[in-house]
Amino acid sequence: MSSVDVQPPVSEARTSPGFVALFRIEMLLALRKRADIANPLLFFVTVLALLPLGVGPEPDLLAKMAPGMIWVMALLATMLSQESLFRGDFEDGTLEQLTLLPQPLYFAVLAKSLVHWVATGLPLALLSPLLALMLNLPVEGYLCLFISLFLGTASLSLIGAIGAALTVALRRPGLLLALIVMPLYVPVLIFGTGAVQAAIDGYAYSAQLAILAALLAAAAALAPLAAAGAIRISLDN
Amino acid sequence: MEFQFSSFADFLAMDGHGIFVWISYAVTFAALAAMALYPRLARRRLQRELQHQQRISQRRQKVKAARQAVKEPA
Amino acid sequence: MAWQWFHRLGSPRWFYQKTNVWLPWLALASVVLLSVGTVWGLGFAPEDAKQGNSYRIIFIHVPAAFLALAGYYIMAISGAIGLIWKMKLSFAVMRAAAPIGAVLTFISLFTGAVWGKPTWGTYWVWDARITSMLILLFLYIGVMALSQAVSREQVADKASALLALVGTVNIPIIYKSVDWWFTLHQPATIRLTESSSIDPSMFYPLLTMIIGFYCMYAWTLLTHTRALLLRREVRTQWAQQELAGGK
Amino acid sequence: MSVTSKSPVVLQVRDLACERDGRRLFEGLDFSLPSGAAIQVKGANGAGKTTLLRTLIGSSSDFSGEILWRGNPFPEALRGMRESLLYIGHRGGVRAGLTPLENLTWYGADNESALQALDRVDLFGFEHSLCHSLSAGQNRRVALARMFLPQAPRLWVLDEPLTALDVAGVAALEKQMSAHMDKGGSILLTSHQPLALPGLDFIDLSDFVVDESFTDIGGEHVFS
Repeated sequence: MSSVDVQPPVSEARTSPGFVALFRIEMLLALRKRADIANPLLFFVTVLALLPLGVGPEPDLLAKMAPGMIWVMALLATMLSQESLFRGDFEDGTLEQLTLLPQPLYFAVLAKSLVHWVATGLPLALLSPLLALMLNLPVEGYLCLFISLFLGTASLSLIGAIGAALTVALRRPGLLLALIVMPLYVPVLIFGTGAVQAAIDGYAYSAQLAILAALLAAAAALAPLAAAGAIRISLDN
Repeated sequence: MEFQFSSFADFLAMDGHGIFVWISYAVTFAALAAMALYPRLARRRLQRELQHQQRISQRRQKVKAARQAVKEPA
Repeated sequence: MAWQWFHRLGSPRWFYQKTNVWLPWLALASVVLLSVGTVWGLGFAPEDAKQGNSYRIIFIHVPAAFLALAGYYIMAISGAIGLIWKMKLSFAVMRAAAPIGAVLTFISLFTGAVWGKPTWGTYWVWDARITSMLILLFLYIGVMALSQAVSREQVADKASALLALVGTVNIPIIYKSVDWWFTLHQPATIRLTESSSIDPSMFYPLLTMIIGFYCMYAWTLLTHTRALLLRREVRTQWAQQELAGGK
Repeated sequence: MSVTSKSPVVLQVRDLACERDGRRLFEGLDFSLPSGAAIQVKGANGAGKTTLLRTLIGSSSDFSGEILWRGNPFPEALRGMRESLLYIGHRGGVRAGLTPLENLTWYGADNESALQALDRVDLFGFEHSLCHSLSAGQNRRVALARMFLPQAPRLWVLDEPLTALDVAGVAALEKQMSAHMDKGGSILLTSHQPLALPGLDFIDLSDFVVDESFTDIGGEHVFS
């Protein structure tokens, strides 16, 4: 037998999926699991429809509560759907394969968080004018509500990924994930509702939106790193 | 710097605010005391566990030794 | 440093023996300082012009609030040391610091609420400081809940260390946003901690209490860490001798 | 195909010790995996076979000793190693929401070679049906199909590859493994079932196990 090197050497660098490929596949998966997209939206709409039943239909009372309620419900809807971010991949072993890719895990987590945002946060933002109408939110607030939700839910998805990664290997992560992530959501909630409130009262709200954008930038840079570290730790369980 | 209150009763009452002050101090020092005692309890529990385990392993050795003795003479 | 599990610097046995010496002195210092500070603050410090005697709660509320925050950073830093250098000792310090910090946060919340009654007429007020303290309590509870939920001890340590680190990045942001939120909704009222003037007669008892609380914190942290180390190292000879021979 | 002594060493382990839950699983482990060779890791359940594999692919860092990929140590060499690593663990790594073809393209294969590989694990006709509609055996074969891709990575690390395979499947896998070794690839695997693979070496972890007496795991203190 001739020496080993005569045969064509086995291919060196395997072509593993880059960020765009990962994003496309995750998007494909998200679209196939229609329920995972619809659930948070249905939750968002039904709970907000319950509000007038609970609080009473007086228009001015609802108008006062609308920004806060819409934002809190958006936060809860995002958090509810956060749990399934890594769980499916953990159970079928693809999460482990993601950690073995040559390029950093950061990109895979970023791709998954963005897909989660496109599947839950974005539809919430697009739907928010309808909810604002139902809760008699003054018209000046509509645009600001959309922009604040658009930016805010992206940060929520990114920050929530840390909680999802920390609890991916646990049997019943639901409550613990909420407990871990809730304090981290506070700044986004405060500036999100603050912006809409300022828009309603006629003040300038660009400062609050700027802070929301800054929070998003920080979350996009740091949260996937923490989530990647958390995944490697949880997989060792 | 001298004692601010005329009598001990006055010190307790602190003209109306005493109840709040004393509750706060009581709860605070109770919590601190609980934290101080906890390691002692944990240590005692651990000692009991250890002795329990040692007794079990001794008994297991005795049983093994007995079985050994039964096999040898054959 | 080679990426491998080198002989750990702070081996648990060395820590246990070294702290044997410090503990009694720390205990003595905290008892003396706390008793002197309490008697001084309750009995000898002058009444506050506006708030009357209820301000005497400051002597335990402020030190507890300081330590609640400092305790979180101590927990996160020892967690980070554990993550980077894989030191069992620093993970034990982190696990011990979590409940202590939570209790101190609860103390500062409780004393703040009780203090609010005479000052504002209700027990719970969404004052900026108290709200931030509440969120800090949730952060502590999150770390403790996570470390209980994970079955394998090593993984639980690393996961809660990482969560503590994420928490430290967020604490300044949370405090700033709560402050901004508080000034937005609340017209200027008496801020809880700034009593009218910190003249020497109030400052020195407060300083004594703060130092006393720090000594107490150090003593409690060390004793909790030692108890945890004994449990974690129960299979080693030195731990068993310690347990057998211990008082 | 004989492994000549001069063939390049792909993966080398020196004096490796692994710890899990405070217990030392094994220590003093030395071996080297040349290209074109295969090593099966034997050992009782819980002796640390899976822990060893996870340590060698860099998924766990609680170890002492040295791991060298083509001469340079972890973690610097980790990225290089992962560019030529194919790892199949207990969980197959097959996405239920994707079709077998999409699963393989996800691992970086082009359509044509993916179809070829699926055919060789006789999944012809199932390429486009979603994996959650396939049986467990078929899903297992989709996971193993990655080994049948023409440009498969150089180092294969397989944890119990033969589980849930029928006799024909095992034979096909053994044939593919020896073909991979002929092409200069190397394999590290664990398996409960016997494997008919020419030139297969063995390592028995029980030769390196620490006896479970009350050792001072805390280690001597450094400062006197």
